[in-house]
Amino acid sequence: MFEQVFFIFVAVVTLGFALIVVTNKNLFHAALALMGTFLGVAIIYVTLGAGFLAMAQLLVYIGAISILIIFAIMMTRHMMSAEEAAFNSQAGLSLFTAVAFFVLVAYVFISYWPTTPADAMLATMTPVDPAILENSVVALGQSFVSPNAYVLPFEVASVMLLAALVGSIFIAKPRLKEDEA
Amino acid sequence: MEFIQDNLLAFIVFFPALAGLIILMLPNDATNTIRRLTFLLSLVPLIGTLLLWFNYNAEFRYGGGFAFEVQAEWFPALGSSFHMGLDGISLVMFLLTTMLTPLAILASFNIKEKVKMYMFLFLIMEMAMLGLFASLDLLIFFIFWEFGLVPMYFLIRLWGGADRNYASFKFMIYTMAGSLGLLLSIQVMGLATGTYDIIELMDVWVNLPADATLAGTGISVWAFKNIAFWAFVLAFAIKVPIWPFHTWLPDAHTQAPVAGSMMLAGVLLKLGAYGFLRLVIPLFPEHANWAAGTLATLGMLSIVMGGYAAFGQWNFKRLVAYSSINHMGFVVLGLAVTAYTYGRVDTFADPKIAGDAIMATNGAVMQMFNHGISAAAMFFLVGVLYERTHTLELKKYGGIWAIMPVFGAIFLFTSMSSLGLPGLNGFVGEYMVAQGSWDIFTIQLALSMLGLLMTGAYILKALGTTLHGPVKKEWMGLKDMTLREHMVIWPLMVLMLTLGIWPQWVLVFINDTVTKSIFGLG
Amino acid sequence: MSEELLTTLTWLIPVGPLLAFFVITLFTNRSRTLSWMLAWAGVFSSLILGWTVALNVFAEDVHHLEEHPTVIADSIAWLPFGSNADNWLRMGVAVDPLTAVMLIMVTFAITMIFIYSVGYHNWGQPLGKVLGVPNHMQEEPLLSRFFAFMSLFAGAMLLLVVADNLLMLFVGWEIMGFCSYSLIGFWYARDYDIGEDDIPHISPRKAGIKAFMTTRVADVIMLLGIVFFYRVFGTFNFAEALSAHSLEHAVAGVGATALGIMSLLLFTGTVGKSAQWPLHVWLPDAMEGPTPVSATIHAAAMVSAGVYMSIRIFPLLAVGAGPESGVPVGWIIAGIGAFTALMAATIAVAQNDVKGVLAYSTISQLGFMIAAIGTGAYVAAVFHLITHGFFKALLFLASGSVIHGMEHGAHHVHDHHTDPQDMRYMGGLRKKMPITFWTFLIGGMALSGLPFITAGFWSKDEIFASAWYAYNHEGNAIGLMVLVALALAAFLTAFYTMRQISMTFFGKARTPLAEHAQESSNFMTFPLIGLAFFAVIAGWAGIPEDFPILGPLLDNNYAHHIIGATVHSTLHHLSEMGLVGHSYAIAAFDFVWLPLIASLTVALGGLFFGWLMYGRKPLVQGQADPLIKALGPLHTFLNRKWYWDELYDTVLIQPTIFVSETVVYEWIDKGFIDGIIHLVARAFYGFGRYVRAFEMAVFGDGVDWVKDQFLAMAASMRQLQTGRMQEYVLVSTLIASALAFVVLAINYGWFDQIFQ
Amino acid sequence: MIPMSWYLLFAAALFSIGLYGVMARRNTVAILMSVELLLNAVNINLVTFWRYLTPDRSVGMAWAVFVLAVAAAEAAVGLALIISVYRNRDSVVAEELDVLRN
Repeated sequence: MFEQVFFIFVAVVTLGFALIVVTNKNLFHAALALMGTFLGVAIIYVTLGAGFLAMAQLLVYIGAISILIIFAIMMTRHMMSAEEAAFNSQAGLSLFTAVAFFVLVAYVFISYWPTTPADAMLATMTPVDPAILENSVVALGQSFVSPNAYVLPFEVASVMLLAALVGSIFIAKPRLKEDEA
Repeated sequence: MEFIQDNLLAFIVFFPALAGLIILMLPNDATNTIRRLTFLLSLVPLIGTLLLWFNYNAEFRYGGGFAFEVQAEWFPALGSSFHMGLDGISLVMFLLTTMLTPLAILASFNIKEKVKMYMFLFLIMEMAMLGLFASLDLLIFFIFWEFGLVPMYFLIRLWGGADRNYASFKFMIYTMAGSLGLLLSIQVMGLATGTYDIIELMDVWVNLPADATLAGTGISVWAFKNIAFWAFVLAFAIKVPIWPFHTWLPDAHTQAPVAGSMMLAGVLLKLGAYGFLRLVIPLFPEHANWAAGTLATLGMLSIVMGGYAAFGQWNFKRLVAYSSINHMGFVVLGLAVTAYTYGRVDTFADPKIAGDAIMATNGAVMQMFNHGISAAAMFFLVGVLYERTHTLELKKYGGIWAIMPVFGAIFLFTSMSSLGLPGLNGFVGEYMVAQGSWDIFTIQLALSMLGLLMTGAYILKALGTTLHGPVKKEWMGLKDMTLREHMVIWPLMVLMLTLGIWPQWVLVFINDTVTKSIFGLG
Repeated sequence: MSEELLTTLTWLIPVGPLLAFFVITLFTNRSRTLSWMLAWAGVFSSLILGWTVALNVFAEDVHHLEEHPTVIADSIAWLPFGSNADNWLRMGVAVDPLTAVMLIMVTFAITMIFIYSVGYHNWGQPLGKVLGVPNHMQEEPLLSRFFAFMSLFAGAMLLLVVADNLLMLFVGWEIMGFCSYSLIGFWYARDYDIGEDDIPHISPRKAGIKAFMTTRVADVIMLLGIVFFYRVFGTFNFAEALSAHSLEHAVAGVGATALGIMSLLLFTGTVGKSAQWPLHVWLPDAMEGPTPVSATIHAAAMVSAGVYMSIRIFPLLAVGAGPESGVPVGWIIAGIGAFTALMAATIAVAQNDVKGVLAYSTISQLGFMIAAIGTGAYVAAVFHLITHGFFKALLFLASGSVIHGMEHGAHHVHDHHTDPQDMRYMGGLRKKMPITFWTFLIGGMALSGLPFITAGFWSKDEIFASAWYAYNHEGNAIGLMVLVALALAAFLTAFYTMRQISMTFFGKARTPLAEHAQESSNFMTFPLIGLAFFAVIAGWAGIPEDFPILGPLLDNNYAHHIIGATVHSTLHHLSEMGLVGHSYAIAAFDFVWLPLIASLTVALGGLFFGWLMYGRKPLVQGQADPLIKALGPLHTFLNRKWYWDELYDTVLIQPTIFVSETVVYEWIDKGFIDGIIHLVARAFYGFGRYVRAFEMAVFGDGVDWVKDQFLAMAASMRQLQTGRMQEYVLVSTLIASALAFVVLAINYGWFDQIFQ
Repeated sequence: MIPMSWYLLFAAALFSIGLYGVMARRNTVAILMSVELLLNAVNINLVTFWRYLTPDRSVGMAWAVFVLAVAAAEAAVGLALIISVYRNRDSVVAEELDVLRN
């Protein structure tokens, strides 16, 4: 019982933050709300028993990405005056689209998986002994380096990160004078 | 030792390609750096080969078989694996290649335009040749075989003389035409036996029942063996080249840049003979045996016709080119004896015939090595002269000796080695081939003596028209050989002398392989 | 001296000169003085070593020698071949009596030549300017190169002499050929202005090529013989292969006829090297080299090598010529020898070049030896080889000295048109060049075989005797043929020798050149004296014991005992097996008068006639050679050397050039083979052109049409591209959602519910 | 115990919100933030399915981690782009950035 209440609470708060993110004029506030969203998602992870991911979420999103975004906002601050419109011309259509999308997806989920806690477990959750959940992080680590699992995607990901690093540095570095024409 | 046994061979084979890439990364205009760096890098395979040479130990020498074997999954679907290894013969060829390449590169320091491309092509060519000599898998063999053409084609096409388009095109078409049949037969052989490994094929392929039909194809084994045999022979005969498939050679040589001629005569021609020894004879014993007489006759014709044609030339480079045909004729004659005696009962029964077989085969390989050295040296000296006089017309020369005494002496020495003067390397191979083929191909040998006579004739003609005679005004004040040119020629001259006086240091390797591996004697 | 020491010394005999060659070529070639000193050191070392070894061999007991002729033998594995190292080809040295006597002669002659050359090339005079031509009375600028080649030559010759096997012999043989090529063509830049009154000379470089090629004709055939030799005997070692046992084995194996063919193949080498007909043409032109030295090589050393080889394989020749064999080897060899001896002698009669006469006399004398071999006179052949080596070397050096003197005269009077070698321009040199005269006289007498004193007499007498013996005891007609031919040749020899001496030294000087000629330097005169000494006493080693008066005086025919020991036992066994004729086996035989009388008469008669025609009243200036009148057209024929050169040029050389340049290259390669290639190529080109046209018509346009359509479409589509990524997102999401809706609708059958 | 569908619905909602932001915001930085929301939604789905359907295999977790990495990279590059665009054009408004037009 408590779990469900807790979940609903967290979910609602998180979604609220999310809404702030997409609606607030003041980007700085939006960024803060984004951090809130991330936090909420992290908690959701915890409820799912993925503590490792939760930690990663905290470090990467809250610790890195949000800070990055806030820097970006500060660098472009003086244009972010509150006077301007937050939305573009297609906001209304977008809203309709988003809602429609949600309805469709939600309909699918609900029609596939029961929503009442009572028989939910029997229907969905596959039984597993806690030992596996204990070692899930170990398994994850091994799966990253074992050749018959994700060693290749793992390497690719690392290469991609490197590329992103180099690329962003290249892109963001100040141009020479003659390029500014 | 472990490391050497395992990896060194593949490393040596592919190092030139690596070096080529390094060269490509250099800026275009740093020509001097490119030249020197290429030279230094090309020394690495030589050092590696020397390592192999001194680690090619008694176990292989006296046991036969292949040393430094490298085998890796390559094309399992076809049953082709990346299989490399060396026996005495290919080891000697390795030495020849890795030794000539640095000298050729050194010799082409005077190339002015597109230096980077030139050096790159050279290194790639070295890789192709090394790979071919080392490969123990038909597909690999064929790939390197074709690979070797491309750089040579461009070397002639881009850095050649006036008539280079015709020459390079002729060279390309001739060789491609030859290797077409080779490719087809190799494929069918692979299909039929399910393996491309030469060592396995020497057992599986040879023992296919003649009356059966090939797996996957309708034709009978016997019929296909005939086709394949002639396809192989044609491909290699064009490469050697055996008369009458030789007419691409003089054009290619005459037009190619000096270093290109050095490699062409020094190593590329050997690929054909090597193919005979490594593939044709072991894979088609009875056909080879049956065609041995023809082969010997063609060899004789190469010797005689090559000698006469060389004597008939008034273009210096063309004369030397024809001399290559004349000399390679002896290789063919020796191989004919190998083909005749290979896998015959009486070869093992009669020690005298066995002696002939070993003697002739040793001689053929030795002649390959010797000709590689002396022909390269000859072409280089022609280049030295051309660089100064800008003509190849023998009639225009004369009295050079008085102007370039050192060059004269060196040229005299080299010509004598090419002429086959006893005491220099040329004689050893020719004598051994003659010794081996006397009893089996008496007529052909006797007739080929005519060619040997002409050898003397054209060498003396070249000497007489260039060095001798009164000094001509226009050649006054030609510079004598530079230090770089000395660096190129001296190693070759030392080899000529040492091989002539003491051929053992190379011949033991050849002899053991020939005796044990090829003929399985002793 | 101990066995090992002797063996080592034998190995070292050829080393000195070879070492000198390399050192001179690589290091000291800038300093001419240092070079010739090095060369001297080389040959002197060989002289000392050679004589030491030889004398040690002579010291052996004769009967022991006959049992074991090979005193010193040592060899190393050379050519890897087969699985076990025992049957590898071996290279080594061996010394038996034959080798020993050769060592005595060759080393001495060569040393004398080396000494002489320094003087001949005017060492110490002002340095000559022009390279590659003779600089009269000036130091030869290429002296270092000259001595380098000479050392290489000496080394090769000694290598050949001490070789214990045929292959090593061939190596030395060929190297000598190369050296003679280089030395004949030493003055490579020399050209003669054609159109002199006499026969135009060919230039030295052409002469060199001629020599090399002519001998090479023989050598390639000899190479066949060599491989045949190895195939039959399974070894190159003379001692092993040519032992009675192995020969018997070979006869059982391949038959005596095969051995006969083999011996003929090998003998061809001798024909070329020793300038026998039909390959004699190179030797006279070889006189184009630096006068004394190159000439002496072609008289004393190299040409002897040919004969030496035939003597080396004498047992083989003997079997080949034996009763078992189907090939008349004896006839062929003896015939060639006899014919050559006679022909060359006739030519020599009509030559005017002082060296030309000697060249042909050399050919003729070599013919004597070959003929002797043909009749099976082993000892006689060797004996004459040795004596001839001495006196012919002497004659050439002396003639060189004469020419040198003439050149000095020419230099003095600034006349460079008169040929200083032409005997017609000499005369009266006796006073001017006394030492040269006397030594030349001794040599000439030895050549013409002046009885009892000179070496030539004894050796020729030996040949006659054995020829006569072969005829008399064997009924061997070869003997008679040889005897008659050689007697005639000997007569002519004596005649032209007398003619030469008279024309050169007697009477009055016929030109200012001769007027101002003067004696050569000590460098040149000393070797003359040294050789003259041996030209006399060398013969005394071969006086038959039972020769009246003189025989008992010395009471030992060293030549017979020592030289004969080399093959004595072998031939003895072979003749017992009936494989060789009896006359081949016999070494020494009783004295008979007839051949002695023959040789006496021909020698003295020849000398007398020569004196009658030339010596009594020597030619005066401008007087024609009396022989021209006497012989008429025949004289021209002889003077032009039987037109052999012209014959070969038309029959062999021109056709060869035609075949190479036109038939093989132009017609076969360019015309036929390339013709076919080009035909094929053209066919493909033509085909390709049609294909191309087809493509242009069909594909080209069609492809263009398709391309245009696409371009049009793209143009219309472009409007959609606003470049606003948010629009893209929106649209794509809408579409995606719509599609999803449709899918759901179908899945859940909403449409059915609606349209019910 | 929480039914799986709740998580999915939550993720869907988050996704739609993000989607709306991506489509409707003018400011590029805001769009970037919305994209982050999308990624988070996806991650939640991945983890959910892992937890409920295949807890014994680490597929979902692994891919979640990869998404994490991608997100990081995306943020870095995207912001860099925004910065440089801002430098060159003095604007971070998406509508004005239509270099790709026609």
